Amino acid sequence: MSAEIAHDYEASFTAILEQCHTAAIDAGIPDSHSLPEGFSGTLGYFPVYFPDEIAHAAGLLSVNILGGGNKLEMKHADARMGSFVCSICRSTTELGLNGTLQSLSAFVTHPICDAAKHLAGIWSRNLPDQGAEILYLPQNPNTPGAARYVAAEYQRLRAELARKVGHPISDAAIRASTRLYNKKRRLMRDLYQIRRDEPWKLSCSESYMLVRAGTRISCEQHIELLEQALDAIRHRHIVAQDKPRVLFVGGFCEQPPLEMLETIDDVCFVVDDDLLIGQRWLTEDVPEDAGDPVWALAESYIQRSNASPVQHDERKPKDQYLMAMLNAAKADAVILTAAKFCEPGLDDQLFWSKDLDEAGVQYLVLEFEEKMTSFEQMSMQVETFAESLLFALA
Amino acid sequence: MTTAIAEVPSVRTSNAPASQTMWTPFNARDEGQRLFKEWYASLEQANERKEPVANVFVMGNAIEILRSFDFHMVFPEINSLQTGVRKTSAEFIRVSEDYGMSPDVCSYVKADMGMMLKEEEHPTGKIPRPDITVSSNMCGTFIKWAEIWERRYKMPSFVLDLPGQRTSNWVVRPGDAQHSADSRWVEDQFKDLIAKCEKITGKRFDIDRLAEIQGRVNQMVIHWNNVMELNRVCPAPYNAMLDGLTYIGIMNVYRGTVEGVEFMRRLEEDIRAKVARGEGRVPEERFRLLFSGTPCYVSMRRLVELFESWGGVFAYSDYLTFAAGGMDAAELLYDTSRPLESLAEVTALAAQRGLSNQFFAHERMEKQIHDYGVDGVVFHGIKSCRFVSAGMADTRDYISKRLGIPTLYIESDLIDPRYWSDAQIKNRVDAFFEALQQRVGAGPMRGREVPTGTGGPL
Amino acid sequence: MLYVAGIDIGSTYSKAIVLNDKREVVGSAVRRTGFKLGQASEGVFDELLKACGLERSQINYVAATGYGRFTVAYRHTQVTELTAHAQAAVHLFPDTRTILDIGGQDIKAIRVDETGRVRAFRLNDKCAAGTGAFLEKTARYLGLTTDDIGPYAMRSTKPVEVSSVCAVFAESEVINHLSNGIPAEDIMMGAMVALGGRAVQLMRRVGLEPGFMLTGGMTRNVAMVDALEKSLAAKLSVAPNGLGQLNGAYGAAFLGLRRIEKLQAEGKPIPPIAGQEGYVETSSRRRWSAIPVRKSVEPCKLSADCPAAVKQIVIQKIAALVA
Amino acid sequence: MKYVAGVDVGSTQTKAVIIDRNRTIVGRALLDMETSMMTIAPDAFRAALKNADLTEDQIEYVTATGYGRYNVTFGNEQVTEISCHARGAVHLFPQTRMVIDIGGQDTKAIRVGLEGQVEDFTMNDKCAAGTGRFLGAASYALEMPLSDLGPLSLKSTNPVRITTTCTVFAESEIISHLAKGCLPEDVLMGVHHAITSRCVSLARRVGIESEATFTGGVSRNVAMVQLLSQQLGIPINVSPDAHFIGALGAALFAHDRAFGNKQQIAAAVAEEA
Repeated sequence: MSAEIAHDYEASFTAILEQCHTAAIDAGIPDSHSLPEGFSGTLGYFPVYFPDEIAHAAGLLSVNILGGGNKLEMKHADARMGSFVCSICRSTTELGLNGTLQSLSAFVTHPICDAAKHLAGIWSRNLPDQGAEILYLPQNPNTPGAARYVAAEYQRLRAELARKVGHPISDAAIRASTRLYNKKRRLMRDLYQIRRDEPWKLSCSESYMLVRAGTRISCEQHIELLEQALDAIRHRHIVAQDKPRVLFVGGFCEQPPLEMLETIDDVCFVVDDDLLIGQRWLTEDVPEDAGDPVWALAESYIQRSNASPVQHDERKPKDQYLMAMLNAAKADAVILTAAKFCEPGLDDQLFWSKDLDEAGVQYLVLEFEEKMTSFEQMSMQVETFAESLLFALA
Repeated sequence: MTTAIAEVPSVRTSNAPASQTMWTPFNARDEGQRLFKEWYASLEQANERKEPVANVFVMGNAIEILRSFDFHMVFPEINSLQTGVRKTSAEFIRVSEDYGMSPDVCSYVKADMGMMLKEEEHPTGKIPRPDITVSSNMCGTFIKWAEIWERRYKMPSFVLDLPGQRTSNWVVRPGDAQHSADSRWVEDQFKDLIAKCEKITGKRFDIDRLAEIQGRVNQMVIHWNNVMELNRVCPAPYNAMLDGLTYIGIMNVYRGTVEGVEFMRRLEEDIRAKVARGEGRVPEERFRLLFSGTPCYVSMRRLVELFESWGGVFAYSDYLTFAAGGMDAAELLYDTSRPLESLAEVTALAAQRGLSNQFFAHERMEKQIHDYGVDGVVFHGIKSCRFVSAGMADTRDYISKRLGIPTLYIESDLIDPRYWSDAQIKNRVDAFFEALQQRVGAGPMRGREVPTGTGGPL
Repeated sequence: MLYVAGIDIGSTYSKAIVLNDKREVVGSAVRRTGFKLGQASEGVFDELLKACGLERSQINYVAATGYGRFTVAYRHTQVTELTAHAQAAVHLFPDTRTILDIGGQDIKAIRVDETGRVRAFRLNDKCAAGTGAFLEKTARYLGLTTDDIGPYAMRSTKPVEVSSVCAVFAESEVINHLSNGIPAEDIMMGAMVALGGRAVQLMRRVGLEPGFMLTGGMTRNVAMVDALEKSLAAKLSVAPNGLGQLNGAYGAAFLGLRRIEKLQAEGKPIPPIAGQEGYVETSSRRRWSAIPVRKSVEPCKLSADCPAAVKQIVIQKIAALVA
Repeated sequence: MKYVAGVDVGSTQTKAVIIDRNRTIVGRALLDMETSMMTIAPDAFRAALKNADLTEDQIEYVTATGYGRYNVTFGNEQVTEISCHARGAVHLFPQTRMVIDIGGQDTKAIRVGLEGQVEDFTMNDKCAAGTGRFLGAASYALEMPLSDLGPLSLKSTNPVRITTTCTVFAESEIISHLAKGCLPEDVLMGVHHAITSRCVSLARRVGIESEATFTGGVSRNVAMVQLLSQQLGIPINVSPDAHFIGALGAALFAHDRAFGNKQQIAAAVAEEA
C-alpha cells in the first residue's frame, strides 16, 4: 500500500468526520424543506432509548434531542427551572422556548428520571400546540407480561404517529425499517469492536461523532456514512502509542462536551463507553420477518437490550454489568463520570467506585456539565490518572 | 375572585359501624402519635420473631397485598423525615456524604444511608431488616434507593411500574381501552408480587383477606375525601401542612387496618364538629393558601408559624394527594367482589392522579384553587428533590401569569438543616403577605373582615 | 553514568534539577518564567547544564512537569505536577500514604504507595465551602491579612459553627456571625474547622491511609494544621517551608530515572524527544471541539417571533377581550 | 412640622432617611458595617438626625427594613426591603413598573403597581445566589477598585463567556481566563454579561414591563446599566440615591402610618394652604 493511497484514507476519514460535525453538532433540526426525501416531518426524543423504527415507518425523521452543548446561551430556561436541575433538561427547555425545536411535529420524553418527566409538563404549559408526550417504557422489565405492555405502548405510539402523518403505518413498513435499523446497529457494533481490538485506529471522540451523526441524518444516510467510515478506519495507518486502556461510563444521557472526550483521548485509549447508549440499546438483531413486527421490537426491548443507570433490571445488577464490560474490553481502569445534579448518575458513580475498590481496579471520578468551557483542571486530572496507570506498568 | 360555598360540601356516608353513643373528645395529633409509637413498637421484634418485613414507599405500593400476607410495613421515607423532625438528620447526612454521597442527591436517602453506615437505631427504635422492598417508578429516586438495600441486604427488590399521564389533557376513564391496557399490566405485576410473597412467607395468598382489607381502605378513603372537602369551608378547620401531615401518615401506615378506619372516622367526626362550631385552625383567618411541594421537616412548625402569624392557613396541599399515592379520590373505590382486578384498576388510576399532580401540576391546580377559594399559592422548592422541584418554577410562572393568582417561591430541603435559612425565608414570606394585603385592600395593615360560621363568602 | 533531568515550568518560576543513577543531585537551577514559556525551558536548561558542568548530549532522559510542561521541546516525557509532587513527597517522608494539598482554588487529596505512585486522588467539589480562597475572604471580612490568620485563630476558645455547604452561603454565615457580635477569632477558627472538615472528608474518599502529609500554602498556617490534626486524630507531617520549590523538578527527574532504567532493563530504545519529527504532539492533534458552531438559531430578541413571547401576546389579547 | 424616618439595616451597610410631611428627604446617613448590628441602627438614625438638624422627639414614626430590621428596637414597625425598594423606586420614578436590586447575597426582581405596591417578586435561588460577588471577585483578581470595573469593561471587543451559574465556579473561571492571558476588559465584560443574564432571567419570571428602576450599589456601574437596558429591551432608571431607596421606601410606609395615606394628605395640605 503506497503512501498516497494510505494518505487518501486519512483524508476521506477526515471528510466523513467533517460531515458528522456539521450534521450532529453544528446543525439544528431539519425543517420541512431540508428533510431527506421520503420523510414528511421530524420527531424529537429525549434520551435514552426510543423505538426509531416506528417513526421511520411513519415517514418521520426521528431525531435524538441531546441538549444545547456549551455554545447555547440561556435566555428563557433559567427563568423556568431552578439551577439545581441537570444542564441537559435546562438546555432542552431553552431549545424549546427559543424556537430551535419549532419544526418538530412531536416531542417525546421518557420516565428515565423525574426531571425528564417534567419536560412534558413544561412543554404542555409553554408549547401546547407542539405538545409533548411521555413514552412510558417500564421500569420493571422482569415481570412476565412486560413485553406485552411494551407492545401495547408501542401500538399507542403507532396510532398517534399515524394520526399525525395522516396515514396508517403498515406492518410491512415497520418490518422494512427494522431491517434498516438492524444493519445500522450492526455497523455501530463493528465500530466498538475496532475500539476494543485496535483502539489507536479510532479514538473515543471520533467514534462518538460517527454515532452522533446518526441522531440527525436518516437511517439510510447513516448506514452509508458508517460503511465508508469503517472502510477508511480499517486502512488507517497510525503508530500505536503507549496509553492505558480505560472504560468511560456516565455519559448515558447528558452529553459530555466534545473537548472533554478529546482531552481523555490525548492520554488514554477508551476501549468501551456508554456514550449515546440509547442508539446502541438493542444488543442483537430484532427478528425481521417472524409475525408481528411491533411485538418483535417490544420483546427485543425486554430480552435483547443494554443497561444504564436509569433502567432497573433484576437480571443486570449494576456491579456485574460494569465488571462484564471491563473484562470484555480488557480495560486496565475506569473513568467514572456523572453529570452535575444527575441523581441516578451520581448514585451509580458512587456505588461503582465501591465495587471497583473491592475489585482492586483503579478509577478516576469526574463530574461534568454539558455547558463546561474550561478543561485545564480536568486535563490535569486525566493526565495524572493516565500517568499513575503507566508508571504502574513501569 | 370570591367563591361562595353555599352549603357544607355534599359528602358520601361511609358504611362505618354506628359511632359510640358517648362522644369522646378526639385530638388527632395525640392519637396519631400514639398510633405511630405503637407501629414502631410492633416493628422492634419483627426480625427476631421471623415475621416478614417489607420496605415500602408512600407513593405506588401494594400495601393491600403485603398486608394480606401479614408483612410488617417499614416506610423508609417516614423514618427519614422523623430524623428531620427530631433534629438528628444532619449527623446522618454528614456520615453518608463522608462515605461519598453527593451533596445534590435526595436527603431522605442520605439519612437512611447514614443510619445504615452508623449501624445505629432510628430515634424511634430499632428498624428491622427487610425481606422484600416494593418501590415504584412514581419517583425515580425510589428505584435507586431500593438498589441500595438490594446491594446491602441481598434481598429481592420489586419495582411496581405504574404508567402515568402520557400527555396534557390526558383523559382516562375507568374501563376505557387505555385504562384496561394499563391496569392489565399492573395486575400482571401484582400476580408476580403475590408469587414472591408466597415464597418469602410460605403462606398461600388469601383473596378474601385482600377483599376484607380493601373494604377497610374504602372506608378510610371516603373519610379522607370528606376531611379534604371539609377544608373548603372558611375558616378552614385544619392546616393542610401541619395537621394534614398526621392524617396522611395514618392514611399510609395504617391503610386497610381497623385502627386506621377508626382513626379516620373519628377524625371526620371531629372536623365536622369543628366546622359546625365555625372553629378555624387560625384564630383570625385572613388568607387561604394552597401549598405545592413537600414540607421542610426540620422546621415543619416554624414554616407553618410564619404563615399563620399573618393569618394565612394552608387549606389544601398537593402533598396530601401525591404523598398518599393518589389514593384520595372518592370515585376510586375498590369493588371488593373482584378484589385483584379492582386493586389493579384503582392503583393504575390513582398512580396517574398522583403523578399528574407533579408532572402536569397546573391542570389540577386550577380546579384546586377554585374549590378551596384560595388567595395565593406557595411553592416550596426542595434543593435535593427533582421530583418536586424540577417543574415548579414553570408551574409558578403559569399560575401567576396566566391565572393571575399571587404566588410565592421559597426554597429549602426535606430534612437537610443546612438548606433552611430562616432569615431569607421569613423575608420572602413577609414580603408576600405585604404584597397580598396591599392587593386585597388599600387600607392599613388590617385583615379582611371574615364572617365566622360556615359557608361565608371569602 | 546516567544523568536524568527534571524540568518544572511553573507559571511564575521555572526550576530544573539533574540526578545521577545513584539518585544524587548533580546540580539545579531556578529562573523566573517570564512571558515566553518556550524560552523559559531553554534558558533554565542552559543554566542547569552550566551548574552541573555537563553537555546537553550527556543528559540521557528529560522529564518535564508543571504548567508549561508541553512547551519543553527536548523532553522525553511529561508528567503532571500532581504526579511529580507525590513522588517527591514519598521521597521526603517515606511513610507518607495520604497527601493533602490545600491550594487557592481547590483542595487535592492524593493516596500514594511506597514507590510514590499515585493510587487515587480526588479534587473537592466546588459546592463544598473548602478552598483557600474561602479562608482569604473570611480573613478580609475580619480585617486580617492571610499571614496572621493562623496565630489569630489559635486564640479562639469557642469556634462558631460554619455549616453551609456552599461557599457563598458560608460567607453570609460569617457576615451574620460578625453582625451578631461573635468574636472574630471564633469566626476565623470556625471557618478553618469547616475547611478542615471538608478536607478530611475528601481524604476519606481516597482512602485515608495513615501517614498523612500536608502540602501547599496552608502549611504555614499553624491553626489549620491544628484543626486538621484534631479532625484526623493523627499527626500531620509538614515539609519544611512547603515542599520547597525544587520538589516538582525532583519528582519528575526521579520518575524519569525509573522510566529509563526500566526501558534499559527491557532492552527497549529511548523514545524520541518531543522536538524530533515523527513525534505526534498529543495535544496538537485536530480538535473537532475547536470548530466554531454556526449560530443555528438567530438570537431571540424577545421580539414577536419568539414562541414564548407570541403566546404571551395572544393570551393577553384574549384576556383583554374577555375582561 | 412633623417628620418620619426609615432605617435599612443591610448585611454590609446601614442607611437611614428622614422625610417631612410632603415626603421630601430632609436628612440621610450611610454607615458601613463594622460594629455589631445592635448598635449600628441607632448610630445611623442619630447620624441622619444630625444631618437633618432635628431631634429624636420630632420623629413621629420609624419603620425598619433590611435583614437586620428586627434588631431595630426603637422602630415602630418592620417591613421587608422588597416592599420598601418597590415603594421607594416608584416615589422617585412614578412611571417605573419594575425594580431590580443586585445585593451582596441575593438579587431581586420586583414587579410594582402605580402606587408602589408589589405585584410579584422573585429572588435568585441557592445556586445562583450572590451574583453581585462576581464583581468583587473580579476586582480582587485584577487588584482594581469596584468603581473602575464598569468603564474598563466597556472597552471590550470580544467578551469571554462565563457559563456557570455558581459564584464559586465563576471566580475560578475568571482567574483561569486571566491566567490564560485573556484581556482584562474581555473577562470583565464576560462577568457583567453573566450578572445581567441572571437578572434578565429573574425579571422574566415576574414579567418584563415597560420601564425598570435599578437600585442598590451595583446600579452605579455604568456598564451594568447599559447591558441590563440592552438585554431587557426597556429603559432603566438609575438614581444617585440608589443606596437609599430601601430606607426611603421604609420612611414612606412610616409616612402612611403617621399621616394616613395619600388622599388624607392632599386634604390636609389643602387645609394648611
